[in-house]
Amino acid sequence: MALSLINILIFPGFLFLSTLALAFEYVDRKLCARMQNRVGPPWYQPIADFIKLMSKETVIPTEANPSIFKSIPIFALAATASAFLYIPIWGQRSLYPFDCDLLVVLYFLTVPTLTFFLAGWFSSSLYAEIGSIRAMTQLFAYEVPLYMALLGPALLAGSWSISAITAFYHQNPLLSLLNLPGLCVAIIAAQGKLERAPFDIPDAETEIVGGTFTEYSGRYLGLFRMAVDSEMVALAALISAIFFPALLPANPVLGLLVFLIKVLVVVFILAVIKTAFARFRIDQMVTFCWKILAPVSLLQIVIDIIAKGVILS
Amino acid sequence: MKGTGKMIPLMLRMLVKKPDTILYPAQKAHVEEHFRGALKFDQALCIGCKLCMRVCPSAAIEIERVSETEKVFQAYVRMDRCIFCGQCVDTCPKKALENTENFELASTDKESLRKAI
Amino acid sequence: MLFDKAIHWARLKSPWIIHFNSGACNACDIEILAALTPKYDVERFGIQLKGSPRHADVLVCSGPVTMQQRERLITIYEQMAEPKFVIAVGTCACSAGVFNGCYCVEGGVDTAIPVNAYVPGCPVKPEAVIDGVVKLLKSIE
Amino acid sequence: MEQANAIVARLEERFPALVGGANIANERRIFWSVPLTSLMDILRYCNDELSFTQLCTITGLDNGEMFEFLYHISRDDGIVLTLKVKTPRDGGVVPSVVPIYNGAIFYELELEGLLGVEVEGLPDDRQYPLPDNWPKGQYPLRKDWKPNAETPPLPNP
Amino acid sequence: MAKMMIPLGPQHPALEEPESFSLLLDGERIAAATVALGYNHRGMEKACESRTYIQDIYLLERICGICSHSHSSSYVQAVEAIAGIEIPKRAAYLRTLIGELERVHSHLLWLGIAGHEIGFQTLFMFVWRDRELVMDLLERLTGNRVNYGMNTIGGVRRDIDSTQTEEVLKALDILEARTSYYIKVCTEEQSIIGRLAGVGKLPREDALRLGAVGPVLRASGVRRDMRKDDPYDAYSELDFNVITDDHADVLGRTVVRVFEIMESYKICRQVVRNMPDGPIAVKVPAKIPTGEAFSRYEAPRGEDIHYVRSNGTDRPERVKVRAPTLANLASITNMIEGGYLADVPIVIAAIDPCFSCTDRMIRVQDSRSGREDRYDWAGLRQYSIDWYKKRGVDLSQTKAAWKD
Ligand code: SF4
Ligand code: SF4
Ligand code: SF4
Ligand code: SF4
Ligand code: SF4
Ligand code: SF4
Ligand code: SF4
Ligand code: SF4
Repeated sequence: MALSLINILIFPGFLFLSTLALAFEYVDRKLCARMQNRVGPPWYQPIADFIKLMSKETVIPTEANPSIFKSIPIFALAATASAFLYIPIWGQRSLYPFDCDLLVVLYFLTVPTLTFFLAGWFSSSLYAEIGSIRAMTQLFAYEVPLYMALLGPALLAGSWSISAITAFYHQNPLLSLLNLPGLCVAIIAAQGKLERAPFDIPDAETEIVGGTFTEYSGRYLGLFRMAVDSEMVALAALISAIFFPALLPANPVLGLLVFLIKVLVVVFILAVIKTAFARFRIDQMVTFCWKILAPVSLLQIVIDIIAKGVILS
Repeated sequence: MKGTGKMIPLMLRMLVKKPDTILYPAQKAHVEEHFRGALKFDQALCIGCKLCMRVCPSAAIEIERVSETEKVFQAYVRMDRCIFCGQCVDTCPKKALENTENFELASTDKESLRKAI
Repeated sequence: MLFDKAIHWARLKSPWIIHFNSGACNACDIEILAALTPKYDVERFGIQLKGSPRHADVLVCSGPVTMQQRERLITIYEQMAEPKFVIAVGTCACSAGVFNGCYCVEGGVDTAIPVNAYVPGCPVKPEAVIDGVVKLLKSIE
Repeated sequence: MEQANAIVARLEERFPALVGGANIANERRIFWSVPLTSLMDILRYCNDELSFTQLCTITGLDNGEMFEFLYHISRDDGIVLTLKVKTPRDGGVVPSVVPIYNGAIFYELELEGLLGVEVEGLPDDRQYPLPDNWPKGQYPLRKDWKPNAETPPLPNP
Repeated sequence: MAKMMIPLGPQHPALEEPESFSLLLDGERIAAATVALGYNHRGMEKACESRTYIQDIYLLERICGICSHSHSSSYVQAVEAIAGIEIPKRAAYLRTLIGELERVHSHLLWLGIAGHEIGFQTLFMFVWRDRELVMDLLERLTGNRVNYGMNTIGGVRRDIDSTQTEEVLKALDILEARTSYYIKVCTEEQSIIGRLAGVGKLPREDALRLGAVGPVLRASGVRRDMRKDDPYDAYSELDFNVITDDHADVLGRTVVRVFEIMESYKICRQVVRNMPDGPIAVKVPAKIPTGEAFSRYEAPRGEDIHYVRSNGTDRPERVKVRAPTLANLASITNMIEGGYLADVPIVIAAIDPCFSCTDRMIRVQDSRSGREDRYDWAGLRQYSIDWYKKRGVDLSQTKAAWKD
């Protein structure tokens, strides 16, 4: 009992995730800055931002519903933290694997977007509302390709459990090469899910000021930022668990190291994408998701089904 | 050739290059020669003609006689008003005024910006 | 106390700014923007430009206060969450500068809201903006 | 110079009443005082026949006794013809040139806002460029206007 | 049909000049459109009358910090014309040099802002990094990064020496290489083109009729450039091209600007190579004889106009300024009026070169029920397409143009 409490709260649960989230926010920002030929923030920046926000006054707009306004960020954070518990970190197994945990993780990872929507909707600000509508529209666009891209590998592995999928590809590392199209789709869709450029449409600063979070300040803004960062880590972990299952040493410390390196690689790719493109318009984004991402992920499923047939025969 | 991701090669190259940032304030700022910064006044040269006061577009400079007996003058500049145009410097017949390269004038106290130079 | 110390440290290390033009000639505005670009890169100090006053700690204000902008300036200031600071960037923002005496100009930023730091210059060099922020942070210390 | 002379000649031919009013400042600048009543006819003629298709701006000024309005119109070869008309300071009315030069709205609003002259037929009555909270009936560009209790103080006149 | 008032804006707190629009709706038609300008109205024209000619240079220079040299040049040209002064050749060349460097800085600035507005931070960062080269050059030549204070009545205030000439040439080489790279990026990067092409159409006839100026006009295919049509300073002796483009949309305006930068480099090279020797200013008495003059100057954003009238004293009787942005804005209201709400976003994109005001939202309020509808840019466009479809006009082609 005590052990699982530690597991949930400290390692690899909440505290570990938060630390990772802040660390990777730094990595992301620094990479982005360096790619733009500037120095970028110092290493402690995300921590300072977080502490400062936590200690700042919180203004709640008079028109907003205070209890909803306050509880939404906590939901967002709790959902990502729970999702993280089901993703394998230092080995082939996550902490609490069960049969369909892939689906559960995906649901958990949808929650933050829903909370962003609610946050925008309930803060009764013009900008925030537009931001939340955009967030919702975007959700419908990238969610399907993302699911399909992840379900392909799962089909091939014949399990809905992330741990089982990881184990399967660990035994057949070459098979994971088949999942390359899915990997691309997953990374791009993750970018959309994290609302980062070029899909930062819901909080396009030059168009709608702060987007969904326009009215949030202080502590609750800090929690939201933390939720977004942990979502990034969770997604990166999920992608690396499913798509890069090779090299899983039995030693937990080494395993953790390998895990960190993999997440770093995913974050690096995410940072490059963020830096390299102009923001899409919402209509362009939707078209892109349906015309390009969805067919590619469909292709992924077809590939996996065929591969499965070949293996079985 | 139309395509996308055109800037990625440049970005990746930047990863290994030194940033273009100057490390001000740790490093000295980059100021070109003859930058028009804060004014400097040479009391010995001034003849008190007050031409500088007349031409100043924002009424930022004031010349006062500080001695009863001798022709000694003191210039007061309101840094919070001076636009560093250098017209007073150009106009002064005795070259008693000069622009320095000092631009670090920020202050948390407005009063301290109005001072004798 | 350690806790207070940490908070104080975080405040100094993470000043997010919002920029407001209350009637400036654009020169100060572009110089403030230039301070974000690679050559000056104020993100080194944790400074980020925010669009929403709710997110910002420091209001960076340029230009003299015109009659039309006065109300807006006050609203923006009021929307910011405590603790908040104001930097008047440019001679205009300090005292209306060369526009002193124009009929639609009310004066410097301090005629509308309290100001914590003044940065003279017309326009201010981006380095001077940094200098202003650094001096403001020192004064908070 | 030839171009400018030719333009002057054509205008004088068409509007004989104007003869002698032209002042050719240099090869590309012509100033011409014209009566208010014929302003619209001249503008229309210049636009249609002499290809002065661009209205640069309208300057309104108060010379102490009269209001003067200067219509600066230009052609593609760089020649600018300035037509000057005068109205009395009280109750002066000028016609709107928007029907001829569609882009004139802002210039005419400025005349109304800053000088307080009536522009007849201007399809717009908003306050420009003075702020919304500017006191009514104060026209800062008039020579006798001084900042007063209702407008911001002038710390440094 | 109910009349509705729509405030459009509000102005963005983060960037550039503030302004906002409001539209009076009569059913679907716009009965009146209002650009609420004047947020920055400072009353400078009146202030000019109470200051001396010299003081006015510095005041007028500060109409705008982006084309400060344009305003002061235009003003001193007018005063010199009244006083009947011919400025020395060298002064004319120096003014041209600063004017062209200003154009480079302004266009690069615009390109960066455009990148920022379409969410392409990297383009913004790189362009502004290289813009610093121009800024350093200007600081070196004039003593300030913006508001150069280079002009005075009768000439210029600073000379340049041979080492500075060398530096200008060297910086131009670097800048030219970098600019060609940006031209490549802007004309080839699909994610940029997707955001710019087909947005904010302003056909040639409309641009002419509504008095648009500068790159907006030239992007609609009109060859009008004061440097050629009404040459001042040294332009009549220099060889350069007027860039035009037929896209008549935001992409066209981008193309015109980036290629104009290249022309500016060409002009700068000619200027420093052929700079004549001699004095840089002539003395002008403080009192200017009675007279009037009208001067035009091709600022980076278009034709800048100053009219000055003197009365024989050391203060002008009247100074009238018409900044280029005003001319472009005026055309916009005229385009909105009498049109349909559905057209508004497109029209606003056409407003100005830069997007700060374009990608905004619109709030529609029904004056009777008080009901509010909110649209963002994309939503309003969708609305406009549907609206036209209902009336039998198929805009899907236009839509295709937005998407490709
Ligand atoms: S300019 Fe000469 S004469 Fe005039 S006040 Fe000055 S010192 Fe006296
Ligand atoms: S112009 Fe020069 S000499 Fe005359 S009062 Fe001013 S500083 Fe002194
Ligand atoms: S530099 Fe210009 S503003 Fe400053 S005191 Fe001299 S004349 Fe006045
Ligand atoms: S000669 Fe020159 S320095 Fe001497 S009083 Fe006259 S203006 Fe001043
Ligand atoms: S201080 Fe100077 S540069 Fe800055 S806004 Fe005022 S006039 Fe413009
Ligand atoms: S240029 Fe005209 S409209 Fe603009 S601030 Fe000056 S007086 Fe006002
Ligand atoms: S158009 Fe006007 S506001 Fe814009 S940069 Fe030029 S002078 Fe400044
Ligand atoms: S569109 Fe023009 S006026 Fe509006 S913010 Fe951009 S530059 Fe300024």
